[in-house]
This record gives sequence, C-alpha cells and structure tokens, in this order.
Amino acid sequence: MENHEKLLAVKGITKEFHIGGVFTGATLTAVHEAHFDMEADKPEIFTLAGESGSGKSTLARLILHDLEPTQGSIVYEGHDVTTIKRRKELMQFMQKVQPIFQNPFEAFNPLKKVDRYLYATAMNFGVVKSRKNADEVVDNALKSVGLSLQEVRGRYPHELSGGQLQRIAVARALISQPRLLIADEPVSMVDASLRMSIVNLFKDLKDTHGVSVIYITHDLATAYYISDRIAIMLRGNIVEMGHVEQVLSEPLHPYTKLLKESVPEPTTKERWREKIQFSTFEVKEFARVGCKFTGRCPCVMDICHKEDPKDYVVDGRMVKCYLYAEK
Amino acid sequence: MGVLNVKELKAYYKTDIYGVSRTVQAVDGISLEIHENEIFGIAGESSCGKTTLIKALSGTIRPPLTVMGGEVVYNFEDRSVNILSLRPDELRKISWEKISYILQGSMSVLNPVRKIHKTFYDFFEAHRKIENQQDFMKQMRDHLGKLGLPADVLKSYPHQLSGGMRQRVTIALATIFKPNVIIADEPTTALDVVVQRGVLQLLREIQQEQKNTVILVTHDMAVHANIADRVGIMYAGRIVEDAQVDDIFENPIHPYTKHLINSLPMIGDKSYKGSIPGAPPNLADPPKGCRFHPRCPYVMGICREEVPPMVNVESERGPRRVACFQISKEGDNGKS
Amino acid sequence: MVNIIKDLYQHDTRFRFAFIFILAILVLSTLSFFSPYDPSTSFKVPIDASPSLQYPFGTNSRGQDIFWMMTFAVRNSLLFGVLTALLSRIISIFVGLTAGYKGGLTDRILMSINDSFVVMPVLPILILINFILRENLNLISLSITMACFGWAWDARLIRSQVLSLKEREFTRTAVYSGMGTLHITFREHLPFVMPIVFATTINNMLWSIGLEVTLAVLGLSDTNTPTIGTTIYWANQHQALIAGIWWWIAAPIVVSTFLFLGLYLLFASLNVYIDPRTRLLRIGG
Amino acid sequence: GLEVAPDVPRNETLILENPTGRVRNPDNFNRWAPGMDGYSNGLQQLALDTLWYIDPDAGIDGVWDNALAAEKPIYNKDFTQMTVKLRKGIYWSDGVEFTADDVVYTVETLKANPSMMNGGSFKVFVDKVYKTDDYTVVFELTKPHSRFHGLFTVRWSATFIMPKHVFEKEADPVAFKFNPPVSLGAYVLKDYDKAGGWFLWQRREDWQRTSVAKFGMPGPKYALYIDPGPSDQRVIAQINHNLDVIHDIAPEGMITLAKRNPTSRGWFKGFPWAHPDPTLPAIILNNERPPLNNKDVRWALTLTIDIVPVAMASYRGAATISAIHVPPTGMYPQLYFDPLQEWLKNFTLDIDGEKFAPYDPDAPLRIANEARASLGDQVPTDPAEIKKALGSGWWQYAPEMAEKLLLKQGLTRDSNGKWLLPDGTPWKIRIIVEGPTRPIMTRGAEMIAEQWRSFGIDAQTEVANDIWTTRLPLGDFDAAMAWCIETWGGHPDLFWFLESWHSEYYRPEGERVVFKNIMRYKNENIDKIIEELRSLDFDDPRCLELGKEYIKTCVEDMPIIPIMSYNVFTVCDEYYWEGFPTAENPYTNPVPNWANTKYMFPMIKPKAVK
Amino acid sequence: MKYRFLKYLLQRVGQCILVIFVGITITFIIPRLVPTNPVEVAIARVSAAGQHTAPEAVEEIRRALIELYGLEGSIWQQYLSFWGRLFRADLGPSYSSFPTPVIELIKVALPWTAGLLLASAVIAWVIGNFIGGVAGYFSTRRWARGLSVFAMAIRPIPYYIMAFVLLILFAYLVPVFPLSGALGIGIHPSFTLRFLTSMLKHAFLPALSLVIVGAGGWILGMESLVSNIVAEDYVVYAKTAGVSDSKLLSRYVIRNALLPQVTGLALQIGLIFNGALITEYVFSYPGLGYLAYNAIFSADYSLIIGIAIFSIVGVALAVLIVDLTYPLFDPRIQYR
Ligand SMILES: Nc1ncnc2c1ncn2[C@@H]1O[C@H](COP(=O)(O)OP(=O)(O)OP(=O)(O)O)[C@@H](O)[C@H]1O
Ligand SMILES: Nc1ncnc2c1ncn2[C@@H]1O[C@H](COP(=O)(O)OP(=O)(O)OP(=O)(O)O)[C@@H](O)[C@H]1O
Ligand SMILES: [Mg+2]
Ligand SMILES: [Mg+2]
Repeated sequence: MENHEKLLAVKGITKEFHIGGVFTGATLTAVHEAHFDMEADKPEIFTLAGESGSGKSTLARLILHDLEPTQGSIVYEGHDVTTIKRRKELMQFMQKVQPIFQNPFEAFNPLKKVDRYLYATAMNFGVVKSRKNADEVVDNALKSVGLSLQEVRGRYPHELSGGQLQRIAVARALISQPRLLIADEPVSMVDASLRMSIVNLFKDLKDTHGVSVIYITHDLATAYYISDRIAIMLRGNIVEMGHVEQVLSEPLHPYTKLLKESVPEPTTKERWREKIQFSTFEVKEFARVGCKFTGRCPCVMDICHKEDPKDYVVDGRMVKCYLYAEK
Repeated sequence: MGVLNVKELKAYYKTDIYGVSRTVQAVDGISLEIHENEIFGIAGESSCGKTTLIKALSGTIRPPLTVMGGEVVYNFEDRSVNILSLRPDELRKISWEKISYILQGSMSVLNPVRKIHKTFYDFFEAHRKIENQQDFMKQMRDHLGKLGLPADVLKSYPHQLSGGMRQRVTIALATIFKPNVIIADEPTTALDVVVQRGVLQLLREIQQEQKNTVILVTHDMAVHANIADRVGIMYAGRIVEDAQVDDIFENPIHPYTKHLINSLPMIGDKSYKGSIPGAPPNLADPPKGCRFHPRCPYVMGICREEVPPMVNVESERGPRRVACFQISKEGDNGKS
Repeated sequence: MVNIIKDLYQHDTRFRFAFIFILAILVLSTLSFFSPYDPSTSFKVPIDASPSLQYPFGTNSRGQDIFWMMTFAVRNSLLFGVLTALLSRIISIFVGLTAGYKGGLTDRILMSINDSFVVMPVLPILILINFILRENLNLISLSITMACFGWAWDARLIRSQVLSLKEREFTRTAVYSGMGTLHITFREHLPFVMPIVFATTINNMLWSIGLEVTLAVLGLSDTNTPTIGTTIYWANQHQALIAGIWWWIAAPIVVSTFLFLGLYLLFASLNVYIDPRTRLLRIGG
Repeated sequence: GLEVAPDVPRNETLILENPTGRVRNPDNFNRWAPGMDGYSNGLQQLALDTLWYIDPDAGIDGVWDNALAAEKPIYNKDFTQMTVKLRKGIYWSDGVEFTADDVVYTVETLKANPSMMNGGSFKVFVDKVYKTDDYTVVFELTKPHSRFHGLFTVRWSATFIMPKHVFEKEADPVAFKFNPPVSLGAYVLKDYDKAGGWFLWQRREDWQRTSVAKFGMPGPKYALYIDPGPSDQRVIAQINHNLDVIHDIAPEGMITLAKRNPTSRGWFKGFPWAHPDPTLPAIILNNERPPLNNKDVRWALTLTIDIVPVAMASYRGAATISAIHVPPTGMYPQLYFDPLQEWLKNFTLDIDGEKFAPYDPDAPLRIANEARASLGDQVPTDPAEIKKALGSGWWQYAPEMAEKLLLKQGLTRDSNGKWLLPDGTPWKIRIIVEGPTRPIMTRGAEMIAEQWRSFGIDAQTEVANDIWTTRLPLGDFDAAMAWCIETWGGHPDLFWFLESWHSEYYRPEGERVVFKNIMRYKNENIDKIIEELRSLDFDDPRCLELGKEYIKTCVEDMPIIPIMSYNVFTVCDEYYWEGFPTAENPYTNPVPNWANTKYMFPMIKPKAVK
Repeated sequence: MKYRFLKYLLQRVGQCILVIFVGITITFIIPRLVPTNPVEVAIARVSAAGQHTAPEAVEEIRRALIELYGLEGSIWQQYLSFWGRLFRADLGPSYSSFPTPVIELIKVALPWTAGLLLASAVIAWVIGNFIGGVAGYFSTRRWARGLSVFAMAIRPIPYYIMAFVLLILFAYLVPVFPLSGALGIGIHPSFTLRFLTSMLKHAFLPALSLVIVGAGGWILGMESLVSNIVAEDYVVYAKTAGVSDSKLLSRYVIRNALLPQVTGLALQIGLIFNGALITEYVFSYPGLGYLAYNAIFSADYSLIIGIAIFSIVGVALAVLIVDLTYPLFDPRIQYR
C-alpha cells in the first residue's frame, strides 16, 4: 500500500435522523457534509469538539461503520467503508479501526470477567490461533497501557477502578493492532486525578505505536493538551478546523469563542463575569436555515439567516462564518 | 459560629447480604464549619464519600447508611438543631424551607409525567397553604422570572426541556422558599461546558441575591475555582484540607491537593501533566493511618499508623485547616 | 450450588419458605414412585373416607387414596408446567433476543408474529387443536401446543430489555471485539435477561397449569393422566363438592397453592439474588 | 306469596329443567326447521301435538294413546296405504279448528323440504297424501311399510302437526320462525328469555279443546322451563325449592338431595332412585376392526368385565344392568327378561370343547351388597325388589375363559402379560366417551378400561365431544360407551331401531351409517328377523317372538356388549306439587325433555305449602 | 401534531390489521387440520333431530351444504372466499344450530360477555393496582406484607374453584345472590330499576370471581413495579422535600407505575376470555364463553371459529385503543 495515501478521508458525510414519522415529522441532520482527512504516514490526534448534541458521536459512529450515512463516503486506506456488507470485510475494517467509549464502567459487561474481551479480540481478529498463545498478546497490550495480565485476569469490572477499566478498554482496542482509535469522550467519566493518565496514554500511543486517534470531547483543556488538530462542531457542521494551538488560542468563529469562554479555568484569577447565552431547544437549532448559531451569535448578520456559510480558509484553518467571507 | 457545624461525623454503610457483611466507612470523622452567605465547595474523587456526606448533612439517612457518631448542627436565626436527632415530621418542616437540595441528573429528579408547575405546587403545598391557584402561579412565574427563566416552562413536561433548562428548573424549585442552606450534589456533571456555565452562573446569582449558604459538591476543581468561596478536599471518607479557594489553588498544602491542582490541564499550556499513581482505597477496607499514605510521595512512618489530625494553618485569607503529619508535626514543633 | 442454597436458606426468609414448600412438593411427587397403588386403578380402598391417619387426604368416590393420587397429580402437573415453561422460554428467549438485537426488518417481522400470538385467544385455539390431537392428546403434546402460545408476551419483555442492552456500551465493545450475533445475544445479553426469564417462568407455569385445569374441567385434557386438573375433573364427575366430599377438591387446591407459593417465593428470592446490583454487593463490589 | 316472575305466583308454577341448557336460537319455534334447538323448552311437551303417543312406561291409560288421532292407524293388506281417523273438537290456540288439512299440509310441506324434520323419510315413503273428509287422512305409500305410523308416534319426539293456516302464509317454511308458536297443546307461550335461558308457558283458557283434556285439567297454571346451570347448581336449586323437576344429575347429587331435601323424590322412592330410560348404554365395538370382528374376541371382552365395579363406579350401584340387547325398562322386564331367564341360564359357550355357562343371575344381589356398604339401609334387601331395581343378571367375570378364547383366536401374551394381536402388535383399544356431558357412562367406561387393562389389554378412555355427529356414524372408533339400541319401552316392537341393522343399509367404515347400525354389524339371521317384522302388523304377537329371536342371536354373537339401562336421575320436588310419575305409579316418563311428559301435567296437583 | 397523530394512527391501525390478519389466518388453517368434515357434522345434525333419514335425502342435503360452506375449490380459493364472507360479516351457519348463522348467535351473547368482562377487568385493574400500589409503597409494614402473601395465595387457586366456591358460599350457604343466569325470570332488558337491580345481582358473583382472581395478579405486578418506583430519584427527591405520603403515593408512585399496567389491561381482556368461559359455564351466564362451552360439546367448529375471530378482533382492538390513548396517560410518548 502506498504510503502517502490517506489513512482516512471523510468526504461530505451526512447523516439524517427522522424524528417523528415517515409522512411527516422532522428531519434532523445530525452530521452535515463533514469532511476532513487524516494522513497515513503521520499519526496524529484529531479532536472533535462541540457542545452536547452537536453530532460528535454520530460522526464517530459513522466512521466506525456503526451507522449508515445518508450521503457521502468514508474512505479508509483507499477503500470506501460505507459500502461494506460482508462480515469478512467488516472484520478486516474493525481490526484496523477500533473504538474507545465514554463510560469505562459501562464498557464491559458487569456480569462477565473483563479479560474475556481481551481474549475475544485476540482470537476473533486472528491475531492468535489459540487461547494459549493469546496470553502473551493480551499481556503485551496491557503492558502498553501500564497494566499487566496478572492484575486483570479473572476480575470483574466492579473490582477495577474507572481509570484501570479505561486503560483495559484501550488495551483491548490495541490488541488487533489498529491504525486508528476513535475515542468518544474517553475521560469525561474518569476522575480528574486519573484523567491525565488516560490522556497521556493516547499521546504515548501516537508517539510510540504510530496510532492515530480521533478524540472526541467537550473538554477543550485536554483537547489542547494532547491533540494536533481540532474540529469544532455545531449542530452537525464542522464550523472551524485547524491546528489546535491556533484554533483555541485565537478562535475565529463566534461559537468557538463561546465554547472557549465556557471552559472553567482551574484558577481563581479569571473568574467568570459576564453572562453567556445558551440554547434552550437543540432541535430548533438543528432546524435553522442558514448558520445554526444565529440564535446565540453576538455578531449575527442578515445573511446568516439565509444561507449556510461556506468554508473559508483563514491562516491555514477552515472557518464556516460570514464574518470571514471577504478574506 | 457558622450556619452549619459538623462534628466528628461518622456515617457507614452496613450491609449484610447472604451472610457477607460489609461496612463501608464512607464518612469517617468529618468536622466542618460552614458559614452564612458563602459557597462552600466539596471536592474529591469518585466514591470518596461526597454524596454520603451530603446525605448526612441533609438528614436523609436510610439503611444501609447508618450514622455511627457525631452531630450535624444547623444554626438558624431562631434556633439550633441537630438534624440527625430530629423526628421525621420535624425534619420535614425544616427541609426545603430552611435547607434544600439540588441533585445531579435533573431528568430523573422531576416526575416525568407531571407538568413542572404541578411539581412546584406539590413542593410548595407541602409547606405552605395555597389559598389561590392563580396567585400561586403568578408567584411562581415571578420567581422564575427573577432567575431569568421563561415562564412557559411551567406548562411543560420535563422531557420537553433541554438538559440545562431542566437543571435550572430544579434550581428554581430548590429556592422557592429562599432557604438558608442549599446543598447541591454534582449539579453540573454530565452537562456540557456551555450549559454548565449557565447553571453555575445562576447558582451564583441566587446566592448573591438571597444571601444564603450553598454547599456545592463536584469533583471538577475548575468549577470550584470559578465559583466557590471556600473548598474542602475530601479523600477516602475524610476531609484532608479546607481553605479559602485562592489558598487551595495558589498554595495547596496537602500532598493530595497538590496533586489534584497540578494535574489540571489548561488551554495554552502543553507542558506534561502527570496524575497521582495508584488508586483510591476501598472504603470497606481502608488502609490504617492516613488513608492517602499508600499513594503519598512524602509518606512517613507515622502516616502508616496514625490518623493525622485536622490542624489550623495560618492564612491571611481566612481560616484554613489541613490533616497531614507533615504540617501537624511542624505545628507541634512550633508550639513546643 | 449447595453453598448458594445454604446462603439463601440462612439469610432469606422467603427462600426458606420457598425451600420448604418446594421440598414438600418434590417429596410428594417423588413419593409417587413408591405408591402402593397404580393411579389408573380404582376401588382399591373404601370410598368417600374423610381424612384420617390411615388416609391423610381421605379417599375419593372412585375408591382411590387421595394422598397417593396427589403424588402423581403433583408430579405430572409439575412436569407439565416445567416442560411448557421450558419450551416456551426457549422460543421467547430466541425471539426476544434476536428481534431486539437485530432490529430492522427482522424485528418487525418477528414482532408482527409475536403480536398476533399475544392477541390470540388461546382457549378456543387450544380447543380446536384438541380436536385435532384426539387420542394423541397427552400431557406432552398439550404442553408443546401450550408452549407455542405461551411465549409471545415474554418475548416482548425480553426484547424491550435487549433494546436497552443493545444501546449499552459493552455491547459495542463486544461487537468490536469481533463477537458474532449469536455470541452477543446468548453470552452477553442473556445473563441480563435471566431475571425476566425466571420471573416469567413462574407466570408461565401458573398460566399453563391453570389452563390445564380449565381444559380438564371441560374434559379436554388427557383424563387418563392424574394431574391437578384431572383430579378436579374426576371430582366434578362425582359432584364431590355438593356431595360433601370436600377433601377431594381441597387436596388439589392446597397442593397447588403450596406449589405456586413455593415457586413464587423461590423466584422472588432468586430474582434478588441474581440481580446484578445485589450480586455486586454480595461479591463485594 | 312468592313470585317466580312478575305476576306469576310460585305456587301456580311448575319449574322444570330444560336439559338442552341454554337455547341458542330462542326466537325460533319452528320445530320442523333443521338445527333448531329450542324444543325441549316446553315446545314439544306443551304446545305441539301429533297423532299417537307410546309411553315408555305403563301409561295413564295403557301405553298407547290416540292423541290427535281418534283410533289406531288402519293399514291395507300389503301396507301400502295408511288411513288415519282424526279426533274432533281439537282447536289451535288461536281459535282455528284442527282438521285433516293440517295433517295433509304438514306432510306435503315436509316432503317438499327434505332438510326439514323427517322430510327425507316422507319424500321417500309417501307417494300421495290426501283427505277424504275433514277428519280422515289417507297416505298412499311408495312401497310397503308396516311401521309408517312410527313417524307420527311419539317416543320422546315425532313429526308434529303444523298449523296450515299459519304456515301457508309464509313463503319459506324452513326460514319461518313460528314465533309466537300457535299451540295445539294445553299451554301457550307467555314469555321467554331472548338469551334462551327460560321459557314460560301458561295454561290455555280453552285447554278443554286439546287432546290431553280427557285426563283432566293440567294442574299448573304456569310451566317454566329453565336452564338451571351445571349439575351442582341444579341440586342447590332444588334444595332451595327453585327447581321442581331436575332432568339429570350424578348419583352423588341424588344422594345429596335424598339427604338434604326430604321432598325430593326420584322414580324409585329410595335407592336406586333413577328412572331407566328405554335406551341401552353398551360397549359398542367397531365390528369392522380386527380383532373386534371376531365373535370370540367380543365374548372374551365381555367376560373380562366385572359388572359389579362397573355399576359401582358409574352409578354407585344404582344401575339397572342388562345382559341382553334390550333395555331392562318399561314393559321389557316382563316382555323379554323374565321369559328369557331360563334360556340364559342354559346358554353355553363352547370353549376349547368345554361348555361354559356364562350367565350370572346373582350379579344384582352382589351390586346391592356393595352399594349397601356406602348407602346402608336405603338399599333394598328383598331379592324381588332388587331385581326390579337393578335388573336380572349379567355375565360372569371369567378372565380365564376369556384368555382361552383369545388364545384360540391366535392372540398371544407378551412377557409382561400384555396381549398381542396375531400379527404381533400390541392390542390397543380406545373407548370413546363423552366426558362431562355424560359422567355416568364416562365413569363406567373408565372402569371397564381399567378391567381390560388389568387383563393385559392396552385400553383407555378417550374423551370426545359430540361423538354422535362424526365419530360414531363414520366408524371412527374402536369402542365407545354409548347406545345404539333404543326401544319404545312400553311396546315390544323393536323394528324402530332394528330396521337400520339390516345388511342392505350396511356401510363400510368411513361412510355414514344409516341411523343405528353404529357397530357395523351384518348377520343373516337378523336380516331375516327384520324382513319378517316388515311384513307383520305392529301389534302382531309374533313381533315379540321375533324380538326374542333377535336377542338370542345377539347373545350368541355379542356385536356389542350390553351394560345397563340409561338411568336418569330425574328428581321431582314434592314441595309445591305432588302426583309426579313414580315406579309405584308409572303413568309416564318424568324425564322432562320427552314430549310424553305432557301426560304428567293433568296428573300433578298443587300441594298445600306449610 | 395533528399529522403526527394521523401517522401514528395509520401505523398502529396497520399493525392491528396485520395482527388480525395473522390471527384469523391461523384460525382458518387449524380447523382444516381437524379430521372432521364439516358437511358430515352438519348432516348428522340435520338428521339427528329426526329419526330415520332416507339415504337419498342425505345426498340431497350434502350437495346443498358443500355449496353453502364454500368447501369446493382449492385451499386458496376457500381462503379467499373465507375472507370474502368475513367482510360481509358472514361467519357461516352454526353446525349445531344449523342453519342459524354464527353471527346471530354471537350477537345475542356478545353484549353479556362484553359487559361482564369489561366491567370486571376494569374493576379488577383498579382495585388490584390500588391495593398493590399501597402495599408496595408501604412495603415494610406488616399489613402490606400480609396483603401480598394473601394475593400470592389466591392467585394459584384454579379459576374454576374460585368461581365455584363463591357460588356455594353466596348462593347456597348464604343465599344472597342468584345461582345462575344473567337476569331474573320474566325480566327483559329495559331502562328500569327492576332490570338494573336484577342484572347487577346476577352479575355480582361472576364479576366477583373474575375480580378476585384478576386483582391478585395486578396486586403482585403493581407491588413489584412500585417497589422499583419508590427508589426512583424523583420520588426520593419529592419525599425529601416534604411532599406528603398520600400525594407521593397517588401522584408520583401509583400514577407512574400505572403506565405499564395500562398496556397490560388490554391484554388482560384477552386472557380474561379464558376465564370467562369457565365463569359463564359455572354461573350459566349467557355470554360468548357459555356459547363456546356449548360449541365445544357439540363440536360446533364454525361457532368456535366465529368466537375465536371475535375474540381476536376484540383483543386486537382493545390493544389498539389502549395504544392510541396511551399518550393521554404518558406525556412522554408523542405518537412516535
Ligand atoms: N438514533 C438517533 N435517532 C434520532 N436522533 C438521534 C439519534 N442519535 C443522535 N441523534 C440526535 O442527533 C444529534 C447529535 O447527537 P450526537 O450524539 O452525535 O451528539 P454529541 O455531539 O455526541 O453530543 P454529546 O456531547 O451529548 O455526546 C442530537 O440532537 C441527537 O438527539
Ligand atoms: N447504598 C450503599 N450501600 C453500600 N455502599 C454504598 C452505598 N452507597 C454508596 N456506597 C459506598 O460508599 C462509598 C461512598 O459513596 P458516595 O456515593 O458517597 O461517593 P461520592 O463521592 O458521592 O462518589 P461519586 O463522585 O461517584 O458520586 C462508595 O465506596 C460506595 O461504594
Ligand atoms: Mg456523544
Ligand atoms: Mg456522588
């Protein structure tokens, strides 16, 4: 396989949900013509950020082949994965792209021992032939997340801490030697004191194993801390995308600004002063014509109500806002 | 004398199932003084006993939770009560009018099949007589108006409101009687940053307007930094440090607090942030001595044997206490 | 296993009662193997004797010792109930798990069938089927037909539980661990569904044994096999209640009350025992 | 006083059970229409009438009664013509006089509509029917038929006469509901339940213009036929004096009534209480299915029945047993049973060259002894009385003999003692019974199955519903506890049921039998008997002799195993009324669905209630 | 909203039709597996009433019947004509009351069954849920446990026995209610006091037996539902806020627990049909059950099929109605 081929190319992917019914009811565009690429030769951590209900998880599930897109395609290593039908192909794809979920306590069946998932992954993806050989593979995976098989073997999820569980989840995902991890809010349920250990783990994986990560969060602080690039989502649209330092240090889109301002800073020096606006009914915002942010935007213009803004490139990053149309 | 004095409170979960008995020492010897007109933050990792402490403070002790000792005394204008020794009807009288609660999970806290105004009615009517339905509705609309909430939420069902809205409704609900003390347990966990900010803002405003005391529990240190006046750090069922919020963030003393503060990421800061090694102890079988000692980089012999006492530490910003032998020994040394 | 029973017995009053009741019933049905009388014979003892030391449950108008008859009746009714419950559980678990997990067209087809069975009036259908089976009608064939009609509602319950299990993250973990549909439904989801399965088992047994009584009263059951239902049938044939032979009717009622109370209590306590929440507490989570 | 219904005093009302239960199409009173089930509700007993009645018992005035007819039927020599003289002065309840026109109209209408009651028979047998005057009707028959009058002679029911002036106004006599019915009997319909639960009849003001008038005024002003519910309720209802005539209950119900309600009265004053119906419950064997097509096998089955437990199981001893192929009821003990006793005692079977006399005249005594164990003194001790109540005798229980018979026929026993057919397959017999509908026979058959089982045959009962519609007439059974022998009871002639046993009517299994040859039996001797009967007049004394011939043939051949009469526990409550028919005064059948019960009404009188 | 409802309506009606379709198809198939030829049954009926039907006459009747039953042609043709007749509300003639149409028989019986069943199902539901709710809410009290043990104990009593024992008790030993039937003799349906009292008196015992048995199930079901609901946050929260027990019980606990029970009610009607057969048999109540009972004993397939079809349609419609009205009870369901 050519090296400079893209690892992942998301091309105009759109996902519509019907809420209501077949004849009537509303269509909610949870993801609207998203596109971005990830390079194959340069592993990176790519963050998807946005408030609740902005379509991050939907996009993640689309990439994971967990949902079928309404439109657009997702090309993984040159293959369009949205058209996969056969189980064999699906298994091949799943081997390369693995998820990490939000709630470590939920990620494993509470009635089953945790190690079963590790062995299952090793066996089902053909990493090993028999359970005997699996021990080593599993142990190695656990070691790469700072645990060992000894600590994990035979234990139930409730016997392990959230941080441990999340690390086991990562270890499980690593067993099939994937090239892309998709982590949907992997630390939002993990204690602040353990949070950094998981986040650091991703950084580690990228550096030492060459694994790319799509990191989904609304915690801009950790996003800033680990990621290389960031995309800000607003009601299904990627409204700003670029290098994380650039986007978060000087946000351009009013929405990015709002997001940034809402993040509580862990210091008493800059306490919040002025009030912020936030949305009352998210479905209403989805249904808006034009820019979805008009209801809350301090710099709203007439044109914003009429038509979707285009992608504008400003200083090497993408912004979807009429404020930057002339440039 | 603060509005709330907690003395040597011990509350354990005692379970006995199929012959396996367990005692979870979820709150183990906590003393606290909380003042009028302040926001007191309680921080700590998951399952360190925050919710249990709140349960004890609010007097909602139900098996398997049992109070093993200590007292929780509220000092209101007219009288002082130990909430743990009240009869149920007395407790019912002061709860909500004097002490009210905001819980996490606004969806589950409101009756899903009851319109909001009915819930307001139920809660109000449990304490005051309602003479006139119209007057009552007007009163509630005013109340919501003051909190910047649209009056038509009263006519909605909980599921028709967004998460942030619901959480704000529960705040309005908790403040209808302008209670002296508002206890909020993780009111913003699971909300996204934008909504979280709105909710906290509202809480702050109410506090400033009604001049009451807010006890705010959250594990998010950044939230405390932005809203609390004073913060108590809990670790494994005990308070290890309590101080003015600036002291905590600028000059943490307890090794656990230090770790907590140092591990917080910030936008604009890409320097390496580690986390505390190890895991919090199992409260059913906590380590002897200082419960933090297995993870403490400064551990000493005594830490393994004895429980460090809470000692006062000088600070120009206000009262400050910490439970660490590093400090108490220094203090002892100073005294002698 | 023995330990579990011991634990439950020591620490759960409900289980203690359940244990005693069910043990009594089991002992009673086991005694059938030692019966001095063949249940298909009659006039071996004096007729219409009221309960006494010699005939603890009395004798009936057919000259049978009701105690020994009940040992057979209980055994057969119990086997019948268990078999029906077992068979219908198999169907409902399969349909419920598959429909819930697969979703989409599979779900819609299965649920349409399911809803039709929910709505179907069982009794008239059983009567019709009864006409077909005729001399092939015995407890086994009856049990199979009843199982065909007794699964639908429970399948729906199971499905609704699976719908929420499907959304839980561990299911997706299982999917991305490469587990197949069968594996996920039967290995991952089934344990969660077991409490429902247990709870519906008792309902199903109640239903099937009760329906057998109904059919027996109408003479549509296999009257040659002693069951709780056919005991009542024969008592009716002799107008036992009106003739004052109350013990003939009382015996099946008392025994079935014991049986059901025992089963009910057993499942109530097992439900708590296997509920993941208490289970965690028990194993020390 | 008490009222049973608004303005209907209890003490002027006789309340009877309608044994068909709830009438499904209560609005239909067209007795001639197919499928109508509302006739035992008083319609055929009180409102309809026909030419002749034969009583199953002794009768008020002899067994034969000329009801609408003035005299007995008059046949020509070769039985191709029957002339009927009608009674004068009989009026329909709407005031129109009953005449020959009604009779002619009835026959012509039924002939034209074969689906109506007996329509098929009229179509086949009647060539022409006409009146010669208003009171004389002549039937020209298509072929000789010496029992043609049977169609108009009530034994439980018969072809009733239609009111021409009512029916002729209707376009379709089949669809016509005949509601309210115009009555030819002593009562008219006063009110009825649209749900079919009850029917209230009122005595006609002009009751004297009906055929029963000659026996006096019917006692009850009102007659109420009700569906009293399942048998337990009937017992309760009578104890509460809310049901004067119970049609049937289980023997235990009877025993309860005897204990609880001193005014309850059965046919016999005490044990065995029940009225024996002139039908003969028997083990009907399918004579087409091997090995049941073998006479020795049938006899072997007979000898493995011990009648005493059967009588105990079914009737608690209150059974009137019968060893021969006519019911032991009505006039038959005198007509057939007594004269044949000697022959029966001398009757022998030839078993392996040995003579074996199977008859056992003492069976009734043994039954009485058994019954006495649970019923005590109520059971008579006098042998004559026992014989009257329980019958004359039965066959011995002789399994050893049976075994020999079977072995001779090539059947064998396996190592467990179970019988195998000559081809080596296990011998299996299923006895079909009607379950809850007829508990008595179900109970008896269960006992017989048990006895056969203990003899090594895989025998079991099978409950089937409505065996009369398909299983029996189509031959879809091994054995059944049911009846295929029904007699007049009061008259020795057996032609009524026997004709259909003639081999010309024989149909193989799978085809519907004609009327009563349910066991699918063929016998030249029987054919001869039937043929001779055809040529004889109904009252010819030779008929009785031929009847005995028939019995002897059947005993030899045992096509079915006679068991007992169908004893019906018809219980009358002598609380408001007295004068019910009883064994001491057997003037008619008390069983309330029989049309013959019309004779009961003039005989019963109100009783002063304390 | 309106369109949504319409859409929901169409969808549900469609499903209901499908269910009826499948159900009726099954009832079409089963009797065809019965080895009995309906024509032969009918012939037996016609000739059983009389005495000796001439063989020629039988042939004539047979021809007429085959045509009447639509038994000619392939199974598909029969199936089509079966539906054709159904649409004309023609269920064919009853075999046992030939040629009375089945529909006529059902018409007479249906009102009684519908009245008795609906009334007793609803009463059982109301009583059972109320008792179950209260017992579940106060589950720690002694009397509540007593109640549930009682409910458990009556539940397994075979339905027949329950009905019969009631009958013996209240119509024989203490004869306060009539033994059988649906109305007194001489009383016809009309709007008079006499009719109403007679009807109620006669319906009392059958209804009572259905109610007792039905309520037992509801009590147990409701109890377990309630025991889950009392642990829900919104109940605990309202309780902490001092909302009274009575209000909690009625508006928070029972109200919410009833929702699943509403669906159960519709299905119960189907189940009750089983009970109705026995009730009506025991009390000789002139409804469909009694009709079915008669049909069984006269092997009247066409009548049984007719009753089965009515029962399928009835239950399917009941379920449909409950589904359609369900949103009235549960505001969360928005006709989705
Ligand atoms: N299966 C579905 N059916 C209908 N609507 C859906 C479905 N899944 C998601 N949505 C809607 O799509 C929108 C985007 O949802 P999504 O879960 O992708 O948001 P998110 O950014 O991940 O939010 P969060 O931060 O809360 O996880 C939401 O309004 C959600 O309600
Ligand atoms: N009902 C209970 N029975 C037994 N143990 C309990 C119970 N509730 C809580 N515990 C235990 O008590 C300890 C403290 O729990 P608590 O809920 O107070 O923690 P918390 O600090 O509020 O945690 P979180 O941040 O997760 O809300 C935990 O170890 C928990 O497992
Ligand atoms: Mg998400
Ligand atoms: Mg908590």
